[in-house]
Amino acid sequence: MVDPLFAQLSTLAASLALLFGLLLLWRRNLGSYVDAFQSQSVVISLLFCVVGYFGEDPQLYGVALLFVALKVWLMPRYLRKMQQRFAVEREREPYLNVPSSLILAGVAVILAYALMRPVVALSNLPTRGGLPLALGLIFVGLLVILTRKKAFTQVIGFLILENGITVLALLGTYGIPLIVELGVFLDALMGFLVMQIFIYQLHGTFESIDVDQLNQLRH
Amino acid sequence: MTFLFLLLPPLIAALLAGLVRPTRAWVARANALLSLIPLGAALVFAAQAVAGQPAATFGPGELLRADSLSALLLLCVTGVAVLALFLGPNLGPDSHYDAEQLRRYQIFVNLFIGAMLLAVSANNVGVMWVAIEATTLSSALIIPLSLNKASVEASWKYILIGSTGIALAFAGTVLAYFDFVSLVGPIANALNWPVLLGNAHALHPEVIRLAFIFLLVGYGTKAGLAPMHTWLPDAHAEAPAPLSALMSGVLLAVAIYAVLRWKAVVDALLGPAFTNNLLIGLGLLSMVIAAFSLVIQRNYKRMLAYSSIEHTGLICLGLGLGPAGIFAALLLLICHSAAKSMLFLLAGGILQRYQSTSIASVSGLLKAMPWTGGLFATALLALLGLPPFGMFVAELALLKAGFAQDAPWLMAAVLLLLSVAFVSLVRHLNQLLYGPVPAGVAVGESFSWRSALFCLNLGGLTVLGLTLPAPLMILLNQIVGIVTK
Amino acid sequence: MSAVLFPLMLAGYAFGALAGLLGGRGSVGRWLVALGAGLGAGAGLGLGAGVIAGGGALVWSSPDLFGFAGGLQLRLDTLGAAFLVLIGVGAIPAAIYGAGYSEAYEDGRTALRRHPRQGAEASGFMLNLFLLSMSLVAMADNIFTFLFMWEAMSLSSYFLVITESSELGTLQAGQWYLGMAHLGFVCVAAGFMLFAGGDWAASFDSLRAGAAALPAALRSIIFLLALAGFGSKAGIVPLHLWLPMAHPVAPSHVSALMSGVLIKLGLYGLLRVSLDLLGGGPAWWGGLVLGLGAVSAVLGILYALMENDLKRLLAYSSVENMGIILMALGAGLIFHSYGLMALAGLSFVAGLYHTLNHAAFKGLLFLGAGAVLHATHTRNMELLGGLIKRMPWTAFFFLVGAAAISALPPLNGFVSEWLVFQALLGGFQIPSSEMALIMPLAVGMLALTSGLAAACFVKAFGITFLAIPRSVPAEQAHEATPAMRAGMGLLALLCLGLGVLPFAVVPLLGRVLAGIGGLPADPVVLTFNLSLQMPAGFGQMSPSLMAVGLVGLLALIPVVLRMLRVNRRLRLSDTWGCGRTGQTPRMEYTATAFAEPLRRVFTQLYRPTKELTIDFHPESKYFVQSIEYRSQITPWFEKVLYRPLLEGIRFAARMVRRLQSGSLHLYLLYISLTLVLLLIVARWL
Amino acid sequence: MSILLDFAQGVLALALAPGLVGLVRWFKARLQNRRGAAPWQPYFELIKLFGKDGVVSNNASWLFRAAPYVVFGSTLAVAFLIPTIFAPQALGGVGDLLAVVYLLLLGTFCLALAGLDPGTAFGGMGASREMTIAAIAEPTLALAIFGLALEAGSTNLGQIVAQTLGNPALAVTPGHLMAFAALFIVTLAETGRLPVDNPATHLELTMVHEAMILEYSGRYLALIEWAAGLKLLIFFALLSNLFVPWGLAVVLTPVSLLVGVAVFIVKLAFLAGVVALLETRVAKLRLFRVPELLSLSFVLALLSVISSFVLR
Repeated sequence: MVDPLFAQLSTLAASLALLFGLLLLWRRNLGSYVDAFQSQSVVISLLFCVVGYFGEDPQLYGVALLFVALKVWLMPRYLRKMQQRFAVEREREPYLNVPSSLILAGVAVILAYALMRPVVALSNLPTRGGLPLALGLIFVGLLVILTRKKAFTQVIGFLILENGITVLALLGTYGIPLIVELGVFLDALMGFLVMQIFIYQLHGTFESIDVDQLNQLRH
Repeated sequence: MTFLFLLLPPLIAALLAGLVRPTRAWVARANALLSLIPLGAALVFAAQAVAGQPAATFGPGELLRADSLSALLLLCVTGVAVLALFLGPNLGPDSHYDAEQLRRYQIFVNLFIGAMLLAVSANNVGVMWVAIEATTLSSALIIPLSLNKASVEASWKYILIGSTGIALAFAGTVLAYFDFVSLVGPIANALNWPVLLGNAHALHPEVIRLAFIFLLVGYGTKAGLAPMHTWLPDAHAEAPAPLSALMSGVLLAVAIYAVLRWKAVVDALLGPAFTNNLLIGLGLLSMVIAAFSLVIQRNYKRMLAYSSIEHTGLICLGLGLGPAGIFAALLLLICHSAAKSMLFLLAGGILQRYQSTSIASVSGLLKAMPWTGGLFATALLALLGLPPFGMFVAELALLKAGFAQDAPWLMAAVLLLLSVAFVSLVRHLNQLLYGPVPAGVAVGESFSWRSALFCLNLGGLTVLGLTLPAPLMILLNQIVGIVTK
Repeated sequence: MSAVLFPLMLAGYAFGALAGLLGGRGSVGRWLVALGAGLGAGAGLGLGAGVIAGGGALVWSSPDLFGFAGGLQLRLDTLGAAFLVLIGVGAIPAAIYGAGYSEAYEDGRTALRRHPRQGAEASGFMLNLFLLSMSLVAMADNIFTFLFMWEAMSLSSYFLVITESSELGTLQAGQWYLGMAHLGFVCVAAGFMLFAGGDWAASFDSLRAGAAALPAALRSIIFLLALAGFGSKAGIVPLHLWLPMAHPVAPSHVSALMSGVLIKLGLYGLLRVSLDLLGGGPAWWGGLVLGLGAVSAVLGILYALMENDLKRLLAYSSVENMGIILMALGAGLIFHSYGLMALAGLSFVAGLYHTLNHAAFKGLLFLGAGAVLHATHTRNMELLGGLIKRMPWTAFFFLVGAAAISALPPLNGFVSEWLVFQALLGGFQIPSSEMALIMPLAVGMLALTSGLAAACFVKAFGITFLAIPRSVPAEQAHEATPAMRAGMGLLALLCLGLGVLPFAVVPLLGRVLAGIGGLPADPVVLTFNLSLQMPAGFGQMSPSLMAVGLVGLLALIPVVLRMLRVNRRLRLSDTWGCGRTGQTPRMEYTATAFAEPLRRVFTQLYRPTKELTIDFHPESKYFVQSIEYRSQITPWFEKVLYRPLLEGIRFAARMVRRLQSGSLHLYLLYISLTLVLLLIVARWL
Repeated sequence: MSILLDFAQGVLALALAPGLVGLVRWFKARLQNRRGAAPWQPYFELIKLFGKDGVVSNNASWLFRAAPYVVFGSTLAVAFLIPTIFAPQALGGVGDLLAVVYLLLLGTFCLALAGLDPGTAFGGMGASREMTIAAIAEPTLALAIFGLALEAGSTNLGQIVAQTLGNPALAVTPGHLMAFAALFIVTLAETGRLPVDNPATHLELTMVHEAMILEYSGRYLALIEWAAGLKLLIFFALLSNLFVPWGLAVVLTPVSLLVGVAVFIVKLAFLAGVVALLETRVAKLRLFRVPELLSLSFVLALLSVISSFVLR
């Protein structure tokens, strides 16, 4: 029994999540990155609810709550704080300019579709349409980390990557076992905090959060 | 129950370090002593495995499980942990860190060890992933124990590359789980390794191939497999010596362990050719990069780090060479853990005396620090695969596996690369050992219990080289049996 | 008997090693080390001699050690026994000598040492370990045991080479040595693994049994790997590079052991694999060995001639002698492949005889060079001279060695070279005319080699020991200590003994390879009464009678002269100086000058560089104030073979270094690209 | 009995040696339109030298005094081994052709060392040059021996002689002729004749053999000169009796022995004439052109061996 609404909603949410990811590639202001990330997280938490409702898995509501707390509330809060501290810094010259990175992101999404063909074919889940989009989101996250010079942006890229994986897990399996999920959240939180600490340390020692200047250790 | 003895002591030690303020010397001593308990637990697991008892499990949904493979890794981790904690910065005569740094070190190094222990004793591959991710976080925090540009740079690279890589591994885990859920249906404890392995034949090959790529790239990043290895020389060189020892000695092994677990699952479905080719390819690439990076190397800690990459490559290559190769790889893993951790610990002492990590500015080591120098030289020669140490046997075992698999060209390449590394390392070693002691460096060193501990370690390596003890043989053969089922 | 000797050998070496470890210092410690080594080597000698004389192979095994790879398997057959004897022959005098020589390491007044000693206590330990591992190489009977002992032998000798680590160039030499030894090991290991199909526990028996079933190409590859691997130990050109580096810097008794014994184990390996285990092969195997031997012999001695460093000269001469032995072995392999077993037997006997002889005279020469070094602190011949008056014993012993290595009758070098000549002369019996034509060329090369060797050792002895001292240290040289003289004396006696008693030695050597690798089980008989007699009456000679005759004549001449009432008065006077009085060392012929004619003759090979700087008197250009002449030869194989290799490795290293550029983004790019690439591979390929 | 005869023939060679040197000189003088000293002049020179006091350099060691005896002894030993009047019987098995070569090398070796011992530049120069020439003459010698041995099936001198006697056609094979030519060139080099060395000169830069023995005097010089003469005779004997063995006593009867002596002297005289003729016709080669000459002989010897292979 496939509920077409479920399929549509889930695909829509995944598309929206991907869109916010792409938005990130387009913007240059650190503040707008946080906005994009936050919006994406909101969409994903809604997706949790959708899957929880249609998939009849009440556990997911709890997870969604946790997700909201973490990624919609806590992380953006810290990110904003950080962004205000480093407000002067912008992504001036990314390694790849905006048009090229957008085109590359498009290619990545197409690649994701191609790669996920057997996966989609395998599944009879109503949510399967969103799977390639999730992988696309993962690739976009990678692309952000790869092409942007500010440590701050890289953290956001990493968070988007994580979001992509979350979407993948959610759409593919209706959520992974709770114990793992909890561990993953803990890790995500810890990882975020650790990265945040390092960004401050970076700023403290290098007086900038430009990753570009981290080139003393070589060979 | 034994699992509690395994996992609780590091947590207790971390708590202790966090709670006792101001820091007291006895905390470090207690910590060192506490580290013996997990070692005992690991020995118990190993003994149980050797005795042929079924793997012990623990916790809800058999969260923890210790089969032969886990037992072996537990032994490595706890053994190196004992070395690192006994020879850590708090217990030495030399502590040049302040109290706050020491506390931070104490807390996170224990969490790090705890995470590694959890990773290799977790039954659920998701939990394993969580634990491995935790190792990155806990170790990253103490790499820049003393803040400077280099250590901050190294740790940022470490955490970003490590986290990204490990996130990919999670994507792989999710994909595999998705595959499982789609084809086998939702089973309780589906992510438990024996369940995965048992149902592997029902999985979808194409999906599992994609999943394995993610897993290999992900865990390979942690294992220092080229070309994902780039964080490794930086992090290992900048970390405090005991942490380098733990990272190089066992963290790599833990990551390889994760790959091996997944390889077993994938092989059960696809046959070994797919994973073998990938492992051999990446292993060989790692060896090429590491061997040639060793030729011109000016920093001895980085030198050791590159040698770790080389060994990771060698081990992965071994894993791709069938049962005999897995046997050799495991042996390599053990010997590498023992030798490399010792080398990093000794390198810490050298750094302290000479105040430089540059090979050019360290000379006359045998004069300035006869014990450290002698032990360092011996350990390095052991690492290079010279008799009578275990690595000689391990490398020959690998060779044997390769030739038995009819891969003579591969073996020729391996041998040549090993020789390049061999010559380079001997050259660098001689530069360190001989020559005049630079002005301003104190001369002389007396025998201490620390040196005795190292000698013990070397003794173990020698035993491995002369005769593999029967229990170890049983254990290794059991492991080979498990992962090639 | 063997039940006692084998444990005695192990115990002796263990005792010596322990003595070295616990206190190699002081006279007692040194003698204990020497005692252990001597005892071990002596027991080994007895063991080997017993096996050769008695025939049956001895077997020991210990399944506990190396249990994972078939256990420690030892079997002493006649071939191994011959080399065990060789170890004994080399090691006993070296141990005695070492007890005296090592004294120099203790008071900082050593051989070459200007810095305080360090790590020398390890040398006694390593010496015993070295001898033990060599002995066990000769006895190993399965792959793992052999490889283990082989590498242990390389490692322990490496430590001995770098004993004088604070001297310039020692470490570099050690690195070259260890590197090349390791490369050799790699080849050997690969060869064995191919041979056994990856079974590291395979016993030599099973290899021998399976050899015939291997495809011909594989057999040849195994042979080539063995040749490269063992050849790097044996110092075959172009793999000889480490010899002239490592031998000079090692303590002299170690040089003697390395040159006399260690490099011979390369031959052992080659014989073991190619003849015994593989059971011989096509004729080109032997042709290759013969050709490489000829090249090694000629190039080795030519480079020796140009050397002014006494020990380097000896090292190059070792390359030469290994070449001669290889020529014999190569000829043997050729004959073997054509089924000419009598000639093959003769060739192998000739090779083994020369092996033994080389251990004796080269050991003696190295010990003598060590005594010179010990007394004068220099190896540079241009600074020596006149030592015959200051160190008469050393000079005499060195002269014996020089004469022996120049193949002068009635010493041992002559006998073995004669045998090699006879073996090569038998080449006309080879049915294939191409292969047969190699033989005359080989004869020519061998003759050239021996002529050049004579020239070389005239230079070595003449410049070092004769005429007037060329420097203050040479003037103040002192005679070697009694222990050192004893060591040299033993070897000098051996040189004479092996020279005049070949009819006793040759039959024993004939047994060594009897029944191995398809050779007839009856040992070749090459003796008749007191003389050596070739098969089919091809040649006959009696070194013993010749010695008697020579000694008789030498005794008779003065007697006859006295009977003829010849004027026996002698006057001492200055050397005639074309009217100038007051001869100074600067008027003497130098080592460089001595070799100049040959340098010109072989200028194509040496490609010497010349640099002439003349300072004229400012007033007139007809008055020269000073002339400086520099000339250097460039070993082309270094240039052609090794430099490109090293350059290639460095280039690759520079390329690889670029990967680790420091850019985080690049690193992440690697990961992403790998991921994408592998995903594509996994999805579509 | 035969052993005494063997010794006797060696002693005869010894006795004839100075005469041979004198004969070459006499021929040479005649060819140069000089009267020259009588052929027996060298005997008087030897007697004179044996009567003189010896002078030895302060710098020289015992080796300098021992060398003349070794040189003389080893050369004399060779004389006992080679066929002069007949192929040695009892001593035939003591040394073969190879042993002869190496015994002669022993003398050269000692003499070169003795040249270095007093520490003069001349001695060193002579020793260096002598050893150079000896070294590069060696391969030719060996190959010539190979060629002979190949045809005779033995390196034993008696066997070689017997083989050629039994098979006269052998003497004119190309292999044989080329081996002869090669050996002849080596003879000139080894015995210090023109164009390799000039036995009559004492001009510093051209000396080889003479430079080596420059410090010798008295009985030492006499021994060395005598040995040098004997060496010349040995090479002549080898040239004549190995390649043209006819006239050698096959059976040891007094008549055949007498005939043998006579034929041997004729052969020596012929070769002396050839050498004298050559020495008047050619100039001394520059030292560094000597290898070219010797490489010619080497090629000849190699060709001889190869042609024997081809003809087998």
